Amino acid sequence: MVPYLFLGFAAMLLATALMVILHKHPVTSALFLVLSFSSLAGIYLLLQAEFVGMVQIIVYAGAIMVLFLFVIMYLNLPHDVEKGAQIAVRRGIGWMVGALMLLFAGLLAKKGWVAGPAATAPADLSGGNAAAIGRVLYSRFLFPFEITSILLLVAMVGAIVMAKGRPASPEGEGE
Amino acid sequence: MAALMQNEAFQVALWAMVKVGIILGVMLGVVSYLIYAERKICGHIQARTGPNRVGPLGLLQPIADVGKLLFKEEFIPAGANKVVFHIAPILAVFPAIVTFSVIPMGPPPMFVVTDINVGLLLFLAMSSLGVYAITLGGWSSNNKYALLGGLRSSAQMISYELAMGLSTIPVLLRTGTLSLSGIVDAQAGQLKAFDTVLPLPNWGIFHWYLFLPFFIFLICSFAETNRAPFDLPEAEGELVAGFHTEYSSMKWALFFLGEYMNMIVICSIMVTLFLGGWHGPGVDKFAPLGLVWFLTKLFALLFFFIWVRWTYPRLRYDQLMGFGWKVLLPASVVNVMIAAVWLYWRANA
Amino acid sequence: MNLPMLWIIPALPLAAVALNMLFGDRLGKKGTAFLACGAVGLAFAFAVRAVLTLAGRSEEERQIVETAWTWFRVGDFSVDVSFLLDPLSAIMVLVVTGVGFLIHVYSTGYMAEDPSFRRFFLYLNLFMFAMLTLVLADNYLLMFVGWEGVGLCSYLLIGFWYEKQSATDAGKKAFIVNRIGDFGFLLGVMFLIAWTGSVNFERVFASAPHLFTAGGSIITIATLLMFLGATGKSAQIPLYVWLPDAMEGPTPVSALIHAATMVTAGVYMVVRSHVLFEMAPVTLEVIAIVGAATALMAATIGLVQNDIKRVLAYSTVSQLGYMFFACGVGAFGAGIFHVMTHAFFKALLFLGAGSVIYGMHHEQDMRKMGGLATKMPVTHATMLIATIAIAGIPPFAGFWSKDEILAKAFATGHYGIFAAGLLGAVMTAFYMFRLYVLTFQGKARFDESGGHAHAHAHAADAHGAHAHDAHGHAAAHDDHGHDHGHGGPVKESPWNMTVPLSVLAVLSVIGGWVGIGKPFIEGESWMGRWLEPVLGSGPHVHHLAVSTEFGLMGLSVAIAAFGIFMAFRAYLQQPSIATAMHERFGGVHRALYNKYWVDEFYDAIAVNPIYQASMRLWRFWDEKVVDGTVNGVGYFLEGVSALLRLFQTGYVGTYALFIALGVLALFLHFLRS
Amino acid sequence: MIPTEWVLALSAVLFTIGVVGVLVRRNALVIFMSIELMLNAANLAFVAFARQQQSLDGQIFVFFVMTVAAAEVAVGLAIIVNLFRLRETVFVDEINLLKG
Repeated sequence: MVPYLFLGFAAMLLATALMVILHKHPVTSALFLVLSFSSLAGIYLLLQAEFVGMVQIIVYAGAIMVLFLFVIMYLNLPHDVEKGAQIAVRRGIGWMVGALMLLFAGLLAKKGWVAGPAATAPADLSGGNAAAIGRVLYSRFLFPFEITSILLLVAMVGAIVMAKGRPASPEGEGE
Repeated sequence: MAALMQNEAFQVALWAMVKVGIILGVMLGVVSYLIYAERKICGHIQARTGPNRVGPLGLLQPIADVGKLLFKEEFIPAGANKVVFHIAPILAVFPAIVTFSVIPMGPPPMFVVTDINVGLLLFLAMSSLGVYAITLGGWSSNNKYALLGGLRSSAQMISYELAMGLSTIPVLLRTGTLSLSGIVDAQAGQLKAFDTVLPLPNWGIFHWYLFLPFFIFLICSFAETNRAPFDLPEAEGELVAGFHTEYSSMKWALFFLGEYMNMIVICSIMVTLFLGGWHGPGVDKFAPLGLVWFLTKLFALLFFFIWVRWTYPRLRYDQLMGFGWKVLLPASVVNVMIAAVWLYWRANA
Repeated sequence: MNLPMLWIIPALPLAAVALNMLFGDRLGKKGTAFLACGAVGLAFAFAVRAVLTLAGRSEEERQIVETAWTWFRVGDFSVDVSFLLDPLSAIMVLVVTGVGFLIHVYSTGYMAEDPSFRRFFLYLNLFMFAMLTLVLADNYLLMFVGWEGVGLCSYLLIGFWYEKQSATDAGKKAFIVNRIGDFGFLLGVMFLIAWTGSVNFERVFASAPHLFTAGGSIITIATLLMFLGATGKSAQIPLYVWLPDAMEGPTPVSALIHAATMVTAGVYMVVRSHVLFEMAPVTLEVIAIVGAATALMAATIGLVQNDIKRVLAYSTVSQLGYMFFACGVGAFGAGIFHVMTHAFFKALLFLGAGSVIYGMHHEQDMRKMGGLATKMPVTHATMLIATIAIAGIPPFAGFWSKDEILAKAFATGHYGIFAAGLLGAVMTAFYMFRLYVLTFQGKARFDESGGHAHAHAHAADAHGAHAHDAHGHAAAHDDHGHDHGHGGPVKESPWNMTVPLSVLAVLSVIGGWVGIGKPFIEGESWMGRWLEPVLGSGPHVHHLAVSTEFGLMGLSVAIAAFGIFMAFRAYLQQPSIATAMHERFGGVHRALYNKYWVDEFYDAIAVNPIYQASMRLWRFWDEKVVDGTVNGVGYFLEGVSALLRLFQTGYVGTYALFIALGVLALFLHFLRS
Repeated sequence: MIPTEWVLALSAVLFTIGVVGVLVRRNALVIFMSIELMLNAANLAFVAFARQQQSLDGQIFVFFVMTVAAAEVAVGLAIIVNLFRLRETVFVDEINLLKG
């Protein structure tokens, strides 16, 4: 049952991800991205990472994508117009690079570049996935964790400063 | 076929399906009679009688309403984004239903659909998805009132989600689990204070450091469900009908359904986190009594919701945001710290 | 164990600097003064406490080392920020903090009207920090930090009134001349690092006897280099020229830095490194000769100077010469003893001179003074004590230390040096009393009514002298609306100036008694015993007979008395003698008055050639070669960038494509391997 | 039990979709979304390895990546909004002020 679920989620993930980059309307792209994040969260659940899966929805679907939608709505963006020779060339190059990447990745996989042997000593998982993550996060990764909080603070300040815009200068620039 | 019936996983899935079906069916009924109750209570609060024409005491009124809505004309405004316009009402109902799958409504395993160990996170995730319905509904209508209503509501929900999430943390600190069943289990028995058994149930709300979180959660619930006094997204005086201005017929009904379902879900969560879930006298002897207790608490809270709606005036938008960010959020943060220090001290004392 | 907390002694003034910098503008003058004096006073208290702890120990254990942290570590070579308190640094730290505190208090009066009051105390505290680091350091590198720090503060304080061209010039001169010495010192320290692999005093001194042959060339060169550093800092031939010019700074600065503390750093360093110097007899010989020559030469110049502070400056140079030749003949203890007594009476002399200058409204020319004894009684009395002390009359402080130096020189058989010292002593007595007589005795040679001629022929020790020039006297008078207005009658200085004077006067009397030795008491003097753990039992000298000792003392007292008598005779009773002497020895007088034209000589042989050469280098090397190279590199890069610019399309998509291509290239690389 | 290789393959394909999105689209917002796709592909690989190694470090990394992504989106979107105010466009091929 689990492999079928995985395949289903994977198919949905890839399909929605493709729609993200193919669809011409940013709002639709964003909505497909929400869907693909949700299917990713499903895959996380299947991979025994319940906490990450839920956080994936809370953070990505609940916060980040809402922000995207806000911006798109705020800017009132129409359908993208993607015509002309230049864009066609771009598209050709882009897909070619993508194909090459997949090809190379496949070749690497053929050379045995895949996951190594499984670990023998499992981590301490008592109290569930979230508790285990908490233990590691607040002990071994405490310092990165604190640094991350500073990063968020900086990002917050940066976003506010940029969103406020420059005060109108005498020449009437800016706002 | 018989072999399939023997498969344990299949049985679990089957039972889950059955439970989901029951819940869905009951839920629709509950919602429609919740609306009836609201109108009735509202009427009495305003010294009227409320609906009383259709059936005895107007008890058939909800059925009449549904019939009316079903036969209304579907109206899609020009320039609307049709796909999104259709999806939005569905998104309003879907998260509430999903959340119901993890709420323990009685003693396990009978009255629990599923018990995942990150149940509370699932609730938070689903409530964060609730924004989409309103935002998208407002945006796709191609109507400025709808858009403003949608934006207001999403800003409001995002803001109050923070305080709501933070106010659950003291509960987690006490119980040490994210599983809703685990949280309910931690509230069994009598309340003890310094080894003295008090004549109170061991509910979350009776622990002093969970009292403030309960109220913060309650206030945030009003905002999350867009109910008075925080019903700005649908402020009639300013925004016509807010994000669902352009909706009609069953799509409008879905939004309505979603709102009341969200109310039920959030009240259930409150019961689970703070009011001892299905625990009550006599549950250990007769398991189905748990469901009764659960529903009693739930309906009490729902009554409280309705009562508040018809009692308090609406806040101004800046008051709403200011209250959320400057009062609730700091208060819940401080409470988290106090609870953490207290529990740490108790654990080491 | 009750740790004496050595680190706090230099940290206190530094904290005061920080506070002054941060909050100085809110403190006001009183607050600033309180902060600055309080920090140094507290440092003094801590120093006393530390020294008492030290004194409470047995002789073998009289050494406290306190490591604050490891400064840096390179391979095996590591330097700690650590402090050392032993009897030697104890004396220095007490003198520095004690005299420093008095001078701080004095400055609150002297600088009261200065607009840059706060900056002054900032520099002064910074100086205290650097000086205390210097004397408390337990390794050469940390000492060098303090050494450079005091140099910097000296530069800042000499040029304190930076509106005056002469002050900034003097500051620059002091700094540059000191650089030469510092360079020597640094080279010497590098020698030590290269051969001993450490800069820690204890380890260097412990390993030196095994590593160097006594009298060998390496140790001689190293010590000579270090002595070069000492000549710079302590104003010895040939690098003494900066000190007289340094009198451009405020008088308390002259007292603190250029008399009592910084200039003795060289002596301290030599005494501290006595283990090394004792292994290099040639260096000791050089030190003795340089010291004696300096003592004599500076004394002769001092005979004829008219600026009260310059006389004192040359006197300082001369006294420092005494200290060095004490070290040169191996009497390190006597050198340090003289450092201490000199700190007392020379600080007092400078502060007294400052009081006179303050009372005379920034007049420094002694020819325009006279008869101040009755007008400034406290200043007069204290100055008289100091003058007697420096002239070498018992039982005042200067006598004991100077006599010990001379006796040691005689005892070690350096008769020539001894003679030079005697000659210097008579001249010292003469010019000091000349100063005294011209200033305090005789008739007043200024307008006593208060209309004191304000013709500053030479740039005086005056804050905002340019303001006077610019706005004239009346305007300046308005600027300084205080009771000691320019042109007011001459009167005594306020209490915060006279109290330090009095304290120093007491010290100038009794300060020398700790060094009373051989002929009067049995065994070593108290001072000698105190320093013994550091300096050992001193050079192996056959002890002089008691009669010889008394004879030497009598001789030195006699010649001092002779000098005093001559001064009174020539400048008080019969001024014609002085005039006659001027005329008789006109050439000599001119030579002395112009300081042997040393400055001009240095200008001619060093300053001007370097200036010219630098001009040429600038024109050719800088403009053609360096600039040419730089521009060439620039042109080259411009050409290359013109090519690279083609990739810089400004489109983010192109960049993303490059990144993706890079990833593909990486894939290819891994595929090949 | 899902083989790790499957998940890695899925991650590789997802990443490639992100790369292609960045390369072919000219709407800055969509490019941004594609970058999120790539980040999520990396997260997926992290989770897969975490399961395979029976260690939580991979999941911790996912946590940090999400934080970085959130910060990046906040700042990046603010930049895009500012850019739009200034240039009236979100198409990256119309923004080339830094052309050499």
